[in-house]
Amino acid sequence: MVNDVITAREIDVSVRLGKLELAYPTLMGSGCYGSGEEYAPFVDLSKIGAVVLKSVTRQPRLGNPTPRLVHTPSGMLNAIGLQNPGIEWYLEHDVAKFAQRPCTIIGSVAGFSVDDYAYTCEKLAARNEIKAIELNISCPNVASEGETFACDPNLTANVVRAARATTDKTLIVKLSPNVTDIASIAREAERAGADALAVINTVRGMAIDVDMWRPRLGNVTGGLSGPAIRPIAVLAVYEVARAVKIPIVGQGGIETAGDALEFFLAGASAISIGTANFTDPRVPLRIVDELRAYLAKRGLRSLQQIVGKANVGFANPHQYEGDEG
Amino acid sequence: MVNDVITAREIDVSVRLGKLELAYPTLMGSGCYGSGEEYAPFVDLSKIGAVVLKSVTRQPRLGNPTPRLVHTPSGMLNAIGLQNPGIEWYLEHDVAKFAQRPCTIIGSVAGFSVDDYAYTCEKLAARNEIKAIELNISCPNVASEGETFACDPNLTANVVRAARATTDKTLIVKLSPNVTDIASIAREAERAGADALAVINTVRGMAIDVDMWRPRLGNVTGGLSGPAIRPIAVLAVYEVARAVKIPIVGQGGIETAGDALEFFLAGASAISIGTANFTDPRVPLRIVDELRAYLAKRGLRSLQQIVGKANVGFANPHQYEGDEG
Amino acid sequence: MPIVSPLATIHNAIVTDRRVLAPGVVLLGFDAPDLVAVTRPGSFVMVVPPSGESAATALGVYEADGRRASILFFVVGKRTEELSRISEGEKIGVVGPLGNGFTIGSERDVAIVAGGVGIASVLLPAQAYVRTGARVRLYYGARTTELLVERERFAHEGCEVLVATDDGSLGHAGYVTSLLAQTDRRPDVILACGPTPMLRAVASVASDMHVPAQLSLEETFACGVGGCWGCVVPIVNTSAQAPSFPPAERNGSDVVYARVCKEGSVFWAHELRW
Amino acid sequence: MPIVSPLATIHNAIVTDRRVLAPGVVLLGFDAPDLVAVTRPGSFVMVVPPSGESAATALGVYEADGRRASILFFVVGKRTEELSRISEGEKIGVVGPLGNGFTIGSERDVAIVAGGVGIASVLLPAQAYVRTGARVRLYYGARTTELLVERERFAHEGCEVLVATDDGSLGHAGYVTSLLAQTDRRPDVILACGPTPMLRAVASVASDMHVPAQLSLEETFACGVGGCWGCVVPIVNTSAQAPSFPPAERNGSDVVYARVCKEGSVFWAHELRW
Ligand SMILES: Cc1cc2nc3c(=O)[nH]c(=O)nc-3n(C[C@H](O)[C@H](O)[C@H](O)COP(=O)(O)OP(=O)(O)OC[C@H]3O[C@@H](n4cnc5c(N)ncnc54)[C@H](O)[C@@H]3O)c2cc1C
Ligand SMILES: Cc1cc2nc3c(=O)[nH]c(=O)nc-3n(C[C@H](O)[C@H](O)[C@H](O)COP(=O)(O)OP(=O)(O)OC[C@H]3O[C@@H](n4cnc5c(N)ncnc54)[C@H](O)[C@@H]3O)c2cc1C
Ligand SMILES: Cc1cc2nc3c(=O)[nH]c(=O)nc-3n(C[C@H](O)[C@H](O)[C@H](O)COP(=O)(O)O)c2cc1C
Ligand SMILES: Cc1cc2nc3c(=O)[nH]c(=O)nc-3n(C[C@H](O)[C@H](O)[C@H](O)COP(=O)(O)O)c2cc1C
Ligand code: FES
Ligand code: FES
Repeated sequence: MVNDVITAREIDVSVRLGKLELAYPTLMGSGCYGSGEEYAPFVDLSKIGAVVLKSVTRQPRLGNPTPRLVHTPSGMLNAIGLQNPGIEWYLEHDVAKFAQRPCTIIGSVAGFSVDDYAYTCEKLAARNEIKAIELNISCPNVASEGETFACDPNLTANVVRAARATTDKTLIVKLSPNVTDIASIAREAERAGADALAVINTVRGMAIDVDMWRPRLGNVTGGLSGPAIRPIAVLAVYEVARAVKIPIVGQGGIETAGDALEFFLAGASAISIGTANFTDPRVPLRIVDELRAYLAKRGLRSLQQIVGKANVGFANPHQYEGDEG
Repeated sequence: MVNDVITAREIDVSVRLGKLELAYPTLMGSGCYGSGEEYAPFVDLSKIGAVVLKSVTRQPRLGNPTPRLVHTPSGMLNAIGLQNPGIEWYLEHDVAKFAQRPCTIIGSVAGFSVDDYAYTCEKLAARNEIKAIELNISCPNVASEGETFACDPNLTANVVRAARATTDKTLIVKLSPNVTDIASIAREAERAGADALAVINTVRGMAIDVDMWRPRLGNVTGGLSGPAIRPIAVLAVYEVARAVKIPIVGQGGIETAGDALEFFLAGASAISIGTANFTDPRVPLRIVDELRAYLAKRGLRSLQQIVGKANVGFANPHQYEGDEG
Repeated sequence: MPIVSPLATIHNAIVTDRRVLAPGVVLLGFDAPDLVAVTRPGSFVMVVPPSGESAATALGVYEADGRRASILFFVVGKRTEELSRISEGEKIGVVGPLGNGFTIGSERDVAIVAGGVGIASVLLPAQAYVRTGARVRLYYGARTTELLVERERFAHEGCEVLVATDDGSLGHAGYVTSLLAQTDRRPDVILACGPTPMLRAVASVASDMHVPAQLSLEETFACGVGGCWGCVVPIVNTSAQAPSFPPAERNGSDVVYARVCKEGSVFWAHELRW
Repeated sequence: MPIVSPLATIHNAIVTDRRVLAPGVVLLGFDAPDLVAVTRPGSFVMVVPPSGESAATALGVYEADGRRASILFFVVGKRTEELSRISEGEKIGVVGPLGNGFTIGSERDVAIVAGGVGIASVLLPAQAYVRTGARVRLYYGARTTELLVERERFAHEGCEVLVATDDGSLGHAGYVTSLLAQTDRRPDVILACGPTPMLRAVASVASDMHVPAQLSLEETFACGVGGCWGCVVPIVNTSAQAPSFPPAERNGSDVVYARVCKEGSVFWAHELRW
């Protein structure tokens, strides 16, 4: 396809999410990477696209009772419960430190009402240290018990619209896989002004201690992450990519460049790495190196050339209308 | 709790699903165990609760193009596409053979309209070889593209009511996890006359071949099964058990007695084993042996004593209202 | 072709020997007299993973003699990696023998084509044909010389061995199927095992030569015993290997999907519609 | 208690020695001079799994001397099983040293309590206190004699070793904490590592004795470096180890969750609210 030799170093792996330009397509998943500082001894943070901070709420939250973690086959359940000091304390004591990080910092906002989101988003987005905002709309909506914002297209639209009105910075809306039709939620988020979508948050799950006859998590239920959910996440990205035009940050079980490529080919412009950091903190940098080698081998100059290129045009003469089962 | 010693052999592991009594609580998952015959050389089928047959439809179906299987972390994706000869041929050529099986045979019915389900269910349930019917309502509803019966409470109710009208035999309704609120679907199925619920069918997923830039499955998307989905399945059983009074057949990634116990404690009266048979055909018998040992050790005489006994009464003085995140 | 042996069962076999034949190529011998007794040329087994955590792996029976059978595999992923860590004295679960196997007929001149790890499934049919007095020629291809494992073994068993390497480091430089196409000697029958692209090429060469070919197919398996319909390949519905299904008059298709693990793994090339 | 060493990093260490101390108890020594240089008594490491497939495992640094450090672990699940299959010469990824470690003070009489695998985290503090000239007594409990691994080593290092076994096969029959409660000698400080029920018992005995106790806690970890807030334990929010959080006046709770991996893993017993 190309005649001249491309070296891996020359390959453009940058990505643009709304107004935000990132030199690397690798975001560190919210709640998995602290504020970046925790990983600084182990990773050259200047080679990380961005760190998405742990979600912050309007009021301080002690977080869930323990245990908060369970290891499961090829994955884990967590139920941290948004432990955070609340936006006022956070702005006062924590945010200034983020300026020193050698990588882009994206804030994450969670809430329990439309007003909460707008309030916290406005305060956080106003700070220079924060380059973009991710709306974590997959936490319980206290107004309608058991439901979450990301499970309802109207609630999604309302919260995104309210947050949008508070800032011009890039707004990433993080969707939940625990819905019948993620594409319809994605469309609402786009229409309401999201610049990008994060797909997916954790999958709801539970584990039971069969000696003690009780749930293994203090919170009873939790969110499943890691390689176990990767096929679920790849499909979600694939479906959302066909429903919207804004860029997608793909996530869920990415551990290798091969995994990351599934997400890019499915339609993600960037990826996020969470649980894999718990296996090996070297994963994010290794993935970028291997992505470059993969692209170089195929004579491609830019990562964005492969986004959404999974071809579904299978020709098979023996096919009835297909389905699972 | 008890003073006399109970030996494992004396323990009652039987279960009742509607009118159906099974000596063992282990069903072999539809589509995973052929018609039982395929496993007869490897397993003493008289020690299997029941085999749920591969789903049959009104018309013959060639099934999906290949590949139909992909191995994924701690699981697999399948997209078989309900390959089957159609109910007429099935009744004529296949069903008589099921009489020879030393275990209970449960038929499985899939369809593309309410009428399809009722038609196929009536024909199949009329046969003596078939002791109960499972309604697989998690395959595409051709009438509303992309949707499935199990994703809509009204469609679920309609199809269950129609099938219920055709037979007095035990009717098990198999639910999909790919919904926002599985409990509401479960309630509709119960109200419409289901005798039991099978929870859960596979989770929708996708894998991409990053060398070929195309989906790994001929059908593009598939259903995820195996240990990877166990936490999702345990939670689904737990939520459904709190919503209905009819018995639940728990399934999704069960490989050991410990896994099975999670489902019983979450509220399942019986379990179904699918993918684990592909790891080792000895799993189903081993699970029953180990369940008996577990109960004996605790002085319990019957498996049904532990159903739904996972205690969620955690006392924690430091808890705010909890959530995931 | 014959149907699966009803004597298949699960063997608790002790590993008696382990050899690394080349980097990433492992041979495990194990004690399983009951398996040996009923194994046929082309039989395969499902090997239960020691951890009990991933699906069993389909592997051809390489050797079967007396009490000892063996498997020969390439480490390509998680499961074969796990099997490669098994050591002598450990117990493995072996489900089999499975599959219909090759039909050993009265042909006098037999060509066997093996690509890469396909070699694992063709020793038994080679031995069986040699025993009938047939002339057996092995066409054996691999990426590079080092991966042409066990080629002396086949010579020792009385086969004429012709090799091809992708990198030209030994024998014919290029595909083993072009070596077959160039042959001066038209065989009476062709038996082949290897990657799917190679098998397609064998089918086309065999068709050009007007020689019947038996192909041992490889597909991703789940159950390996016919229970899941996941490993299928389209064949003409008039084939003796076609599963129970309404004929074309009743459903409009003269093709039907057969299970590689149950109706196969060996099919007649001319009956495949892939 | 001090904060985590800023010199923690990821070490690519070669395994130099492997010993099975008892059935299911493995000791792995490895070459990691940079780790040894900055390891403190009570430091732990996260060991990256060779397969790269499951979460890293938190393990105490057992020995640290010259170029060599070691880990000592019980095989209890998938990850420790995988680590137990590592052989000499293999490379492992070791993240650390992590955690604040024990405070080695000027106490003259020190009681160290270890339950089961807790022994892995107490050799370094024992050596450190012996070096200060303190009298160090190890109270060491396990299910059975065979699992009281390395007890001679502690004696050899200059500790007085008192043992307890659940089955009474050696030493005191019963819990090691009742042995501690019965002591004729009130120590100046107690250091403990072991299962949570044991640590709670130690806390209660220490409180009765009016002796300060440093407990090395064990929780399920994900990141091990403070990034996920999954491994927390409730402590008083006036503790020097409390994370940045509004005080009780502002949020109504005088307790806060601290990360075992980051603010711990060693806490003062009297500051815990568990
Ligand atoms: C009937 C039958 C008989 C078989 N007999 C044998 C046999 O005798 N010996 C044998 O070795 N295999 C044999 N196979 C293939 C073997 O079953 C698969 O290779 C094995 O299941 C792979 O499992 P895995 O978990 O190690 O790899 P997986 O994780 O399942 O992935 C490996 C797959 O990915 C591809 N792949 C990944 N990496 C590589 C690579 N470096 N080179 C080539 N392909 C790659 C291949 O398609 C391969 O099948 C047989 C298969 C069938 C169906
Ligand atoms: C700071 C810190 C330091 C540690 N240091 C050490 C150390 O030096 N040596 C060491 O061996 N461990 C140590 N541990 C514990 C060790 O991290 C865990 O045991 C390990 O993570 C288990 O991983 P796994 O995948 O093998 O087991 P998992 O699959 O995670 O399950 C094992 C867990 O289940 C329970 N369990 C299951 N089977 C058994 C059994 N037979 N007996 C007891 N419990 C069982 C236990 O709670 C155990 O933690 C430490 C933990 C922490 C937090
Ligand atoms: C321990 C843990 C804590 C998390 N906390 C948050 C959070 O506070 N906000 C959020 O939006 N997502 C949170 N997530 C979700 C991750 O950011 C990510 O979307 C998800 O884990 C899937 O990716 P992974 O499989 O790479 O981890 C958390 C995940 C984990 C494992
Ligand atoms: C290969 C395969 C084929 C399946 N076919 C069917 C089917 O025809 N009808 C059905 O109701 N469920 C089908 N299932 C779903 C299983 O019966 C079961 O509900 C699911 O796999 C979860 O359980 P498991 O993790 O134990 O396999 C199939 C599953 C697999 C893996
Ligand atoms: S692998 Fe299941 S039918 Fe062949
Ligand atoms: S394990 Fe992640 S904060 Fe401690």
